Amino acid sequence: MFNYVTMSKKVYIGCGAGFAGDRYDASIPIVEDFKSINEPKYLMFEVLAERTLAIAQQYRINDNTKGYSPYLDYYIKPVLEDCLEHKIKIISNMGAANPLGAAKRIVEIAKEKNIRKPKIAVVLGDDILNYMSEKDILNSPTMEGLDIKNSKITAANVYLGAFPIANALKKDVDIVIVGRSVDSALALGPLIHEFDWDAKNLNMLSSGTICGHLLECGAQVTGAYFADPGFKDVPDLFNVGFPIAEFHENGDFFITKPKNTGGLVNKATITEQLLYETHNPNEYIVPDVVADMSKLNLLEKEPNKVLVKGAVGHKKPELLKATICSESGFMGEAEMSYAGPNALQRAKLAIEVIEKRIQKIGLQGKTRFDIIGAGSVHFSSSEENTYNNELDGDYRIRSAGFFENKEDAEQFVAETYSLYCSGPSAGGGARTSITKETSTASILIDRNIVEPQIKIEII
Amino acid sequence: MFNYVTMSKKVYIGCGAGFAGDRYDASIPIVEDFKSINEPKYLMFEVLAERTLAIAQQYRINDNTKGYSPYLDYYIKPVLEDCLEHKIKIISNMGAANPLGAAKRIVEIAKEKNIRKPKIAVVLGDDILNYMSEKDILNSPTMEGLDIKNSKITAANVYLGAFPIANALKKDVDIVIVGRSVDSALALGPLIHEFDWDAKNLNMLSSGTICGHLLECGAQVTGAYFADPGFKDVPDLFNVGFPIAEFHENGDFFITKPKNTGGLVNKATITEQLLYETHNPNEYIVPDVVADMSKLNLLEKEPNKVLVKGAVGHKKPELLKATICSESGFMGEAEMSYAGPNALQRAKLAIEVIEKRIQKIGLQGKTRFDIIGAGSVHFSSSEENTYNNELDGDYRIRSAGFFENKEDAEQFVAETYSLYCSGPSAGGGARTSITKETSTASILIDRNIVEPQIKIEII
Amino acid sequence: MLHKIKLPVHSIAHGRAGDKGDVSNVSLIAYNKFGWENIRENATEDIVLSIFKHLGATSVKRYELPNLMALNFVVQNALGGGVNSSLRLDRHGKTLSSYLLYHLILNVSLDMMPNNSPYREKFK
Amino acid sequence: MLHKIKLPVHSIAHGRAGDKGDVSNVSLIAYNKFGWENIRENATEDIVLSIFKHLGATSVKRYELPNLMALNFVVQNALGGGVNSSLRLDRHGKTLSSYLLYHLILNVSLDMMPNNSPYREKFK
Repeated sequence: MFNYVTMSKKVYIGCGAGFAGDRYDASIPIVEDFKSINEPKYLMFEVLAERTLAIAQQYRINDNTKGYSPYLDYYIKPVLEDCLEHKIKIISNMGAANPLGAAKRIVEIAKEKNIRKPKIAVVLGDDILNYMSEKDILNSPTMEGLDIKNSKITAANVYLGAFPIANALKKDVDIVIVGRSVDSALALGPLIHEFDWDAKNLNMLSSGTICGHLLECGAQVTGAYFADPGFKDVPDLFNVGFPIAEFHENGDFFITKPKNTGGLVNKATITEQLLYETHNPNEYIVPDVVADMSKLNLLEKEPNKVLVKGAVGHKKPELLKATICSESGFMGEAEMSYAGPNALQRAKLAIEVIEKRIQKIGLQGKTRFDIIGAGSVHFSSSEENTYNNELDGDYRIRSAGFFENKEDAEQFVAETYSLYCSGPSAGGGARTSITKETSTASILIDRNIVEPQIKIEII
Repeated sequence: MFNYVTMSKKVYIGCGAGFAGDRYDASIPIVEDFKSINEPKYLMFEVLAERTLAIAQQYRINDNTKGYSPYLDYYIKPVLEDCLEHKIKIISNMGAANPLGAAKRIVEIAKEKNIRKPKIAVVLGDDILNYMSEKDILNSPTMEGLDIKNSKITAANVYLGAFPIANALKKDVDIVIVGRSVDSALALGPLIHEFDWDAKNLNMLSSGTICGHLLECGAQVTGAYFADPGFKDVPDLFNVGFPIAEFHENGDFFITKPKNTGGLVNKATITEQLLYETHNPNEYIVPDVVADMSKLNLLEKEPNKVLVKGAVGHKKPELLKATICSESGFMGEAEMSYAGPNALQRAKLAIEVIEKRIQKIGLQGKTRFDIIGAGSVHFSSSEENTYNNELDGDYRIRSAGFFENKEDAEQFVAETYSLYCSGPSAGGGARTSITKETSTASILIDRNIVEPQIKIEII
Repeated sequence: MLHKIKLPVHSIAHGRAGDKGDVSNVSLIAYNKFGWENIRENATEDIVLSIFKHLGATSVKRYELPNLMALNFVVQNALGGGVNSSLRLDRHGKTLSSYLLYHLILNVSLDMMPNNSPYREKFK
Repeated sequence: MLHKIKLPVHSIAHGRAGDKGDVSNVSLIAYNKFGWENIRENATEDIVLSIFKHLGATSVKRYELPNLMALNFVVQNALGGGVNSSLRLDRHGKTLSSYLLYHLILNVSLDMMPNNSPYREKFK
C-alpha cells in the first residue's frame, strides 16, 4: 500500500481566493502553515468571473497601465513578503485584461514594501481579439449564452489550460500571472511542473484538474457555503480556513485546511464542491484533459483531512471555449418595503401601480417584479409562492428591468421611488440602482488557432 | 351663507410634485383642467428635500451654472408651453443651491422649444453662508439634529416665508423660483398676492398655510400613500390625480383633483395629510404665521371635493429655522438572500459571520443588521419580531454601517459579498452599495438678520 | 352593550407617519365616532410609548383634534437618529404608522368599524 | 419495514447549485446509503423537471455518482437567461438547491436521516 507519509514526493497548493469578492486576508493562515513545510508549495488566487473581463477591458482602454484585477493590491500585499521569503509561489489570474500590468503592479508593491523584486512570468495569448477577426469570432459556433451576431464585442478571451503555467514555472519564477485560464489550471500548472507530467499522463492530469476544481472556489470546499444550522453545522464559520491540497506523486491528494481555523472538511463538503458547476461528472472538460469523476473515492483519513483518489482522464478536446462579452444596456432595480397589517396586499398593490404606470408612460423593456419576504428568489410577484406567508408582516417589493438606454432605466426606477408619495399606504426604505450590463456568450475555437499565440514574458 | 359658486373671488393652485422623486408627468392633468378656468391659477412644484441642498451645493461648487434641481427639465418641459399660453404661473423651489441658474435653465428650455421667453422672478437670501459667519452659524441654538459644533458645513439655508414670493409676483412674472422656503409658502405666496393680504391677516395666512401644507406632498392628499386594499380602497391608484386647491376670498378652500384621474379626496385622505409631519396641530409654525388646526372643519361637498374651513392664525415667530448640512462619512449597505428550508437560521448565521468578521478585522463603525422578510423595517436582526414567521421561506439579510472612510465602508460591504463563497449554504442575490452621507441640524436665527438679505431678481 | 373583542387598532382607525430630525409623528384617525371614543380613551401616551420603546423612543406627546376624530402622537428619538444618521432600511420611519396600527390592541365592537371592514369576520 | 412519512428531501440529502450560462446544475447528496437508495430511485428527471418548471426549465438530465451517493441534475433554461440577462434577484440561481431540497417530497424513514436531524421529531 502507498505510504502517504514517507514514500511520496508531495506538492502543497493553497487557495487564497475563490472569486473576485473573496476575503482579502484568507491566505494568511495558509502562508503561516506553509512556513514550516519544505516541499514545493504554491498559493493560488482565483479572482476572475465571466463578466469581470469586460469591465477590465474598459479600464485598460481608458488607462493602459490598468485592466488587471482591481483587488490585486488587497490580495497580494498581506502575503507577498512571506511568500518570497518562504518560496511560496503565487499563481493567479489577477492579470484579467492586462496581465503585464498586473505583474508590473506587483513589482511596484515589492518596491513600496522595500522587499526584493519578485521574478514574474506572464502568460499571454488568451485575448483572441489580438489574433482573430471580429467576423471570425462572431461566426464561431456558440455553446451557451445569447446570440452574438449583432453584438458590439467588448472582450473575447479563450480559456487557456495548465501547460502554459507549467512552462512559465520552468523559468524559475516566483509568481505566474495569467489572464483567462480555466480556474483549475492554477493548480494543475504547478503539478505538471513539479511532477513533470506530459500531455499523455491523462489520469494524472485528471486528478490535478479535479484537485484544482475543488480548490478554485476557496472555502466552498472547507465548510463554507455548506452550513445549514442544526442540519449541517460548521465550527467557527466566520473564521473558516481556506483549502490546502497535499498532492502525491501517485496522483492521489488530500484536501485539508490550515491550523487554528474554523470550517469543516469531510466527504460531504468535498462532494458538494466536486459537483459545483459540474455538468456531466464523467466528462469534466478542460483544455488539457477530459476528467472523469465517476470512479472517485473519498476517504476521511483524519479530522478535516480527506483523501481523494480514483480520477480517470480521457483525451483532451480539440476545441477550446472562449467567452465573448458585449454591452447589453442597463438594468434598473428599485425596492420599497411594506410592513405591518395587510402589508402583503399593499405590496401587491404597489407592484400593480408600477406595472400600470410603465404601461401608461410607454416604457419598453423586459421587467420583473418580486416581493421579498414572500418567496422572491424563487417566485416572481405574479406567482403563488409555496411558503407559509401571512398577510401581515414584512414585505419588500422589488422591480427590475432591462433597458437599452440609461434614461429609460432611470425612469423605470423612478416609478418605484415615486411610491413614496404616490403609492399605497406606509411604504418605506426605498433604494434604487442602475447597473451597466454585459452579456456573454461562449464560442468554440480550434485549439490550433490558439496554441501558437501563447507566449510567456518575464518581468 | 357664503356662496362658493358665485360670490367669491377664487384662486386655483395645483401641485405638480410633492418631492424630488415625484412623477414627472403629474402636472399634465392639472394643466389640462386649468385651461378652461379663467380665474388666477398657479402650479407649484415642491422638489427640495432636507439633504438635497448639500448635494446641490456641491454641484454648484463644481460648475457654477449647476446646483439647481437636477429634475428641473423633467418637471418643466412637459408643461412650460401650456403654462405660458394659459397664464398658469409656476412657483417652485427648484432653485435649490442656485435659483438664478434654475431660472436661466428655464429660459434655455423655452428657447429650445421655440416658445416665448418667460419672465422669471428669483428669490434670493436663503443661503445664510452669504451673510453669516460659520462661527455665528455654529453658535446658534440647535433645534433638532446632531451636534454641529465640529462639523464642516456644506450648506446652510434658512427657510423663507411666503411674502418674498408674493412680492415677486407683483413684478408681473410668469414664474417664481426660490431656493429654500417652507413648502407651504409655494401656495401661500400666490394667495397673499391675489387677495392682497398683509402680515396681520393671521387667520387668512393660517388658512393659506394649511392649504399649502395639504398640497405640498402632491398626491398624498388625493388618495396616494393612503391605500390599504380591502380597508381603504382607492380607485385607479396608478393614475392618481395630483391635488388642486380652489381658494376663496373668505379664507375657506376646497381640495379636489383633476378630471379623468384616479385617486380619492375625502375627509380621511385630508386628515392623514393634515397631520403628516405636523407636531402640535395648534401651533404649526411657519415664518409668516403660527397656524392653528384645532378648529378646522372638513365637509365632503361632492365626490372628491372637500371643503376646509376654520383655520385660525397666531402671531408669527421671531426666530426662523435654518438647516445646516455637513459631511458625515459613508454608509455601506449590502444584502444577501436565503430561501427554502431552514432559511431563517441560515440568514441568522450569515449575520453572525459578518459580525464576527467585523470584529476580527477590527473595523470601527456603527453597524446594524436586519433580516428582510422577518420584520426588518420594524426590528433589527437582534430583536425578536412580533410577526408570524416560519423557519422556512424567504429571508434577505441586510448589513448597514457608517464609516468615516470610504475604504472602511467598502471593506464592510465586502464582508457580506464574500458570503457567496464563505457564508452559510445557498445564499444568493448579493447587492452592495456605498453612499456618501450628509448629516443635518436645525438652528434658529433672528428674523431681523435674514429679512434685510432677501432680494428679488428678474430674469 | 355590544360584544367586544381584542383587535389591532387597524380595525377602527388609520394613520400616517412623518419625520423631522429624530422626531416622528404618527397620526391615528378614527373611521367613526365610536372608534374615536375608543382611541381617545385608550390610545394613551404611555401605551404608545411602550409600543415604540424598542425603537428607542424616549417620550410621546399626544395631541387631540376632536373635530377630525384624530390623535397625533409626537414620538421623540424613535428614528435611530433621523433620516441622515439612521442605519435602518426605512430611514424616515414612514412605516411606523403600520407598526402602531398593528401593535396597539384595543377592545373593539362592530359599531366602531367601517361597514366593509374585513375585521367584521372576526365577530362571526 | 420502517415507518415512512412524507418529508422534504432536505431531511435525507444536501446539495449545491451552480450556473453556466442559462444552465443550472443542482447536486443532491444523500447523508447515508438508505437515503441514497431513496433518492436514486425517486429523485427522477421528470419530478425534478416538474419542480423547476415554473422557473422556465425545459429539460433535466440526471447523472449518478454511486461512490459518492450523489446525483447531479443539469437543468436547462432555469436561470431566466443566466447571470447576464436575468432580472431575478438571485441572478446565478445559487438558491435553487434550497428550492429543490424544500419542494422534492419523498417518503422518508428514520434510518435515512443523520443521527442529529431535527426532522426526527416528526416521527414522535
